Amino acid sequence: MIVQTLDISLAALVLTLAGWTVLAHGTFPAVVSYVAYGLLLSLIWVRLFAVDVALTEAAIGGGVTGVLLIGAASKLRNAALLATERELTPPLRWAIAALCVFTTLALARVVLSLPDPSPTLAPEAVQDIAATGLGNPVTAVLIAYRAFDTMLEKCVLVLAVVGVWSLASDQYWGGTPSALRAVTGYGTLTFFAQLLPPFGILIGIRIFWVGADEPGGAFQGGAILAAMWMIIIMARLADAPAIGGRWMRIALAAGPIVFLGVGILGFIATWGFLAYPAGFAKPLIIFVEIFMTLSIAATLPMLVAGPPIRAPRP
Amino acid sequence: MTDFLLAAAVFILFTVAIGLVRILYGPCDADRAMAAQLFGSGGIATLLLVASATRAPGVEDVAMGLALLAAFASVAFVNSIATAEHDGRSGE
Amino acid sequence: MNFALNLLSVTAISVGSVFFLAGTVGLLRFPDALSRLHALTKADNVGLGLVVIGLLPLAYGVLGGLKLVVVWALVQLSGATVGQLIAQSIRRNGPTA
Amino acid sequence: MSAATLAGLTGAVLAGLGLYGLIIQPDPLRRILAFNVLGSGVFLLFGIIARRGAAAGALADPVPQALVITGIVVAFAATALAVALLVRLFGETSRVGSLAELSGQTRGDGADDL
Repeated sequence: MIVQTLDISLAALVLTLAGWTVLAHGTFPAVVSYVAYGLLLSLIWVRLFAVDVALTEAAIGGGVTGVLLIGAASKLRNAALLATERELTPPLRWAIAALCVFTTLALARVVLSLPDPSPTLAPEAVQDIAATGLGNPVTAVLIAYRAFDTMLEKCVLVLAVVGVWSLASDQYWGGTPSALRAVTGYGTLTFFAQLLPPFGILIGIRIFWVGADEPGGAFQGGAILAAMWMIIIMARLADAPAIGGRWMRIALAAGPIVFLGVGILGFIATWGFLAYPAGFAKPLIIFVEIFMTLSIAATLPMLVAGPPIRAPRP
Repeated sequence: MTDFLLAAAVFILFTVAIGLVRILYGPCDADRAMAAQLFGSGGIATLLLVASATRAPGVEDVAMGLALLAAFASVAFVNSIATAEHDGRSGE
Repeated sequence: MNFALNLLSVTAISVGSVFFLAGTVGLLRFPDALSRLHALTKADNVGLGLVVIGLLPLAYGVLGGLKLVVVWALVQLSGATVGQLIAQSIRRNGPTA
Repeated sequence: MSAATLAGLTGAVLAGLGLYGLIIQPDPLRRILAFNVLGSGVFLLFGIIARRGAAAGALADPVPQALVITGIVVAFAATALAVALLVRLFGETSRVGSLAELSGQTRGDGADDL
């Protein structure tokens, strides 16, 4: 009974915040609504017993997304200039609203008519999990059964970074991106950024490490490590790295490259691309995940920082 | 006990959610950031209560992640004001 | 013993909820940004602290309890930092920044 | 109504709401936000399919959950790229004057009053 009240409250709040995000006047209120909306989504994911997803949503939504969007809202403070399109006329607005209501109703119809019992891959996923040496079926799906997806997703992240960097002006190529920091620093923030990262790095590594058997994994751990790096940069304790740096680029590419290398190794050893040789599955998976975590920790801050805006030091 | 924990979760969630009207009505951006901050603490409390009531495994780690990143949006906000001010001055 | 622990949980969580209520009321009712900041940073951390104290007897083992305390400590640190930062930024840039 | 069905209906409304914002918002950053709302609605639909597929001792089907995790990360990457494009576009247009002047249209309301 009370559980239902909780679920209904969560649903009502998440819809309210989504409504504000879409319809509020002003960009900053919309962005703050969206940040709060992300927090509520993690609560809903917990209620759906998707703790791995809740952790991803918390780590990405709570850390990097908020910084990215608030930074963007501030940079685009006068960006109403960009909106050259005329406001839509009311009849058109109503037509669009009707279309969206229709979409919602169609989806709701699908939700209400889902087959019962639901088709599921859970037995298959759990059945062979012993062969991978993992205890967390979500990690097993990500890194073993659907490893190809995960590897391509790593490539997508690297491509996104390439895309962001390619927006740089020619004279800044190889230089450092914006650091999202105050012109004059705040002493409190410096203290905070000295105190938080040791704990954050510990928690990030823990979440990565327990991901083999409990909720957690490379994405979640990597996103937390990324956030720690960002707070250090934002508090002026370290400069944003130059995009031309060799170690920077190695860190970005390490995840997909190691993943691909292990995949090819699997092809040689067992005639199956991305297959792990029997008995070596767990060590290989951990090996791949270490580099994935590293790559994610390097990629996400570079995505938030945007293209370089200062020329490289000679 | 379970019912009590869930009731407390609903109460706290709703209480802090009411504070969110500051996001819409400000009046200044600092108020909006504060509302989000309060909502963050309340959301973490709700999460801990729900986790304890439903015995969903591994949720403490989610709360730990949220707590670790609780300050990020506000830090980005404070930094963005100062950078915007600077850009404004240098641009004039 | 069990009854006493349950009583502790119920009391601490109830009082904690009241602190969240107080924080929200302060955020909505106080006249200017700095006093609203005061309501926020005082109330929500005490509130969360009491909720954590109330949940400690129900935690899974020592590690579970330790995690709860870590959550509280982290939110305490974040709350204190954010309070200082927003206050300083209001002093530097004015409340309408 | 179970938690899963309720979350599914929430996802359906979020998808519709996000679509609406994506079409009617003139401000590009708001469109990016709306697109993310739309995306999270779709993720929730995956989430309820996962939850309904609880079987064999698992509390949920791990396959859709893993897809959602991948999706969240990719959505973030896409958002970051879109924001970078937008900031660059704004930088270009504000250097040569406003885009409104460029395209010969006028739009008097200026900046959002934040």
